[in-house]
Amino acid sequence: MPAMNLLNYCIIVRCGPDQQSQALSALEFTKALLAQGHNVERVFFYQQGVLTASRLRTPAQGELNITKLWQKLQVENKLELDVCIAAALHNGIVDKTESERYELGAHNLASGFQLAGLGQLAGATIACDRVVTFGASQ
Amino acid sequence: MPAMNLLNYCIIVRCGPDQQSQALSALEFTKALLAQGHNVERVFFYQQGVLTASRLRTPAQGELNITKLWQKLQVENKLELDVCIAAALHNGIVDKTESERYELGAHNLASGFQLAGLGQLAGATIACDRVVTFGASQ
Amino acid sequence: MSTLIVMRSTPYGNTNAKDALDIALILATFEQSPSLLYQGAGLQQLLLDSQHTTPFKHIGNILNAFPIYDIEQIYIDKASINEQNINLDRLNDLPVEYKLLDTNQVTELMHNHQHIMVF
Amino acid sequence: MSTLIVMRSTPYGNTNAKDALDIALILATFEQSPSLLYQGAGLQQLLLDSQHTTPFKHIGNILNAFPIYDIEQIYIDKASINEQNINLDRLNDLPVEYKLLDTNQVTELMHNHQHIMVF
Amino acid sequence: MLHIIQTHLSQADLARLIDLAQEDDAIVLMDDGVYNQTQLTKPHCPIYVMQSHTEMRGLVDKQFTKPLDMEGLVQLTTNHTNSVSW
Amino acid sequence: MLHIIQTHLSQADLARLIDLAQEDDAIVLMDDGVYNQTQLTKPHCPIYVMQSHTEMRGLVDKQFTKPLDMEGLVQLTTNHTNSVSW
Repeated sequence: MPAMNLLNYCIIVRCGPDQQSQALSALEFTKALLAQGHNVERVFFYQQGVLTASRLRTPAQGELNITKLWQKLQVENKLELDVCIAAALHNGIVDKTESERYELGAHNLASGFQLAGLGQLAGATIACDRVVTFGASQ
Repeated sequence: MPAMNLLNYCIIVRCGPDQQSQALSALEFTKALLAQGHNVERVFFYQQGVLTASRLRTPAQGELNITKLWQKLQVENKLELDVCIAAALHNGIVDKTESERYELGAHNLASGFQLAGLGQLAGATIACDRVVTFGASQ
Repeated sequence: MSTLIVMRSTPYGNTNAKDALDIALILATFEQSPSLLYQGAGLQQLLLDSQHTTPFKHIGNILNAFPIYDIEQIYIDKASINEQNINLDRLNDLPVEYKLLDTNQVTELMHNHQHIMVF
Repeated sequence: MSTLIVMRSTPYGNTNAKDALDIALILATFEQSPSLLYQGAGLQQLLLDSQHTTPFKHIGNILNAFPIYDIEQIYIDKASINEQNINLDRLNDLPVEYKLLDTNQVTELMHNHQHIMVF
Repeated sequence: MLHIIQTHLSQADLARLIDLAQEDDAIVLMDDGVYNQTQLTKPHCPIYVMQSHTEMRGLVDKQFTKPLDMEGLVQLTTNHTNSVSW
Repeated sequence: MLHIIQTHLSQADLARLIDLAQEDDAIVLMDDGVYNQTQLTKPHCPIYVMQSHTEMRGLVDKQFTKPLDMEGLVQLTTNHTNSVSW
């Protein structure tokens, strides 16, 4: 690794698994960032991006499992994968706490992901040198 | 009700709750069909449309709950609300049976909806006078 | 008078191409012999190199299955070829037979089907 | 040097308008005073009659909250007014003050912000 | 044939769809599709616009369009033998 | 500034974005954004195209574009002080 300018990044993922190409690019870009030694402050899943974080997804055989790929990257790099709580509730992605709060009787947030407020995104715009968005339009 | 040509319809819903205007139009069109005495053979939820069928959705206050509106219409009219099983699995919508098959430990298909194969859609193209799609593009 | 499926999406941007093909195959299984019309960006589905691997479901390979399923009514919207800057030669290698339609013929095709689904 | 939010979506087609406003409000809460640029179809967000009810979250009413949150850097892309066939008079009644920017000024605005989010 | 447009199309896509409509067809603009009427001129077939959807968006319908509600849309789908949702 | 384009845009939208790019900016075409290069002529700033994304789509890059991989994209985001994803 040559001496270089190492920066602090926030990645915003706004596309769901259905936008397959864009969704995969977000993951691969994050991987490449880490490989080059940059810091990834957090990955923030917003809008349709929150659908990535469902542990009830079962992609067909031969299809990419983008949820599992993010989970693997999270474990290997202690990544913070934040799922916007407002978008998650709107789209039916809940953890144990929210499931109990709204008495839903089940929860489906995949391990490795955590629900977070938009404040985490606002914090990232202050803390990070770069904010790079994937899936801005569909 | 004037004497008129009563037809057999299939409605395809391909937009998710996020396409709020199109999603509501699908519901309102179905309501209007029933009010005019037409038969609705089935409503087939495909692609992002399957997200309508999550019982874990909690839209923010003041937001439309399209899932509840479909459930109400289903109860009142004994509608058949079919959710494409392949799209549902891909998007993390599962009933008890699929949850057990894939050992997911939770299920989230809202009551009133049922998982169905694409064969149900093929059957509808044979049985129905009209197939009307909502949410074809986004 | 069966179903016409209009293919208007690029192959990998979203799931439209695959989802439309799934419907075409199930209709064929029900002996409903669907017609397929490639239009606009949908023509890009026809330009994939079937040797080239992708991380996604390979649309190009699915095209090869058309004859097996007796899907034989394949149409290409002629106006879209220019619009998409496509070299006509590249459509010669297709594993399926197709007819080129001008605008009037596309309109006629649409009127001659009971159901139309656009993807 | 804070964040520029570019509004390019119609108000009710998807959740972009609302989701962008949510980010603008939270940034304001964090005293990051975001700038907002309305461009293309995003200008349609400014033409809503705040008296007219809708089944959806009313974007027009949220605009009224900008002064309360000290969101004061509001810009409109001048070229988009013609592109969207908008009568300039209709932008006079806005509950917020705004600046019209030509293309060079839009470019400058974008270069002057640390982060840019397009909705 | 009934052409249903629910989204704001590019000028090129809209022009192509209008080309495909015949004189005895009808076009329905609803949801974000109502924005397309600003780009429209002299239609060769009737163009219906979902009234509540234009009003909600602060738009005024072009004179050559016909106002529509959901009941009217049902009737259009009944009167036309098939429909296409673009 | 780095302009990232991940979707197939209409000619009008593409033209508008190109207008907004300055000479010291760079444009990245990736995912379905690689289709936009067929509509492009004489750029006034560098245009990078994600190589694997064009190949996967059976496209051939225009001569004036520069090939890119994910490592290269990381470096572009490092070298430019900000980025915009259209």
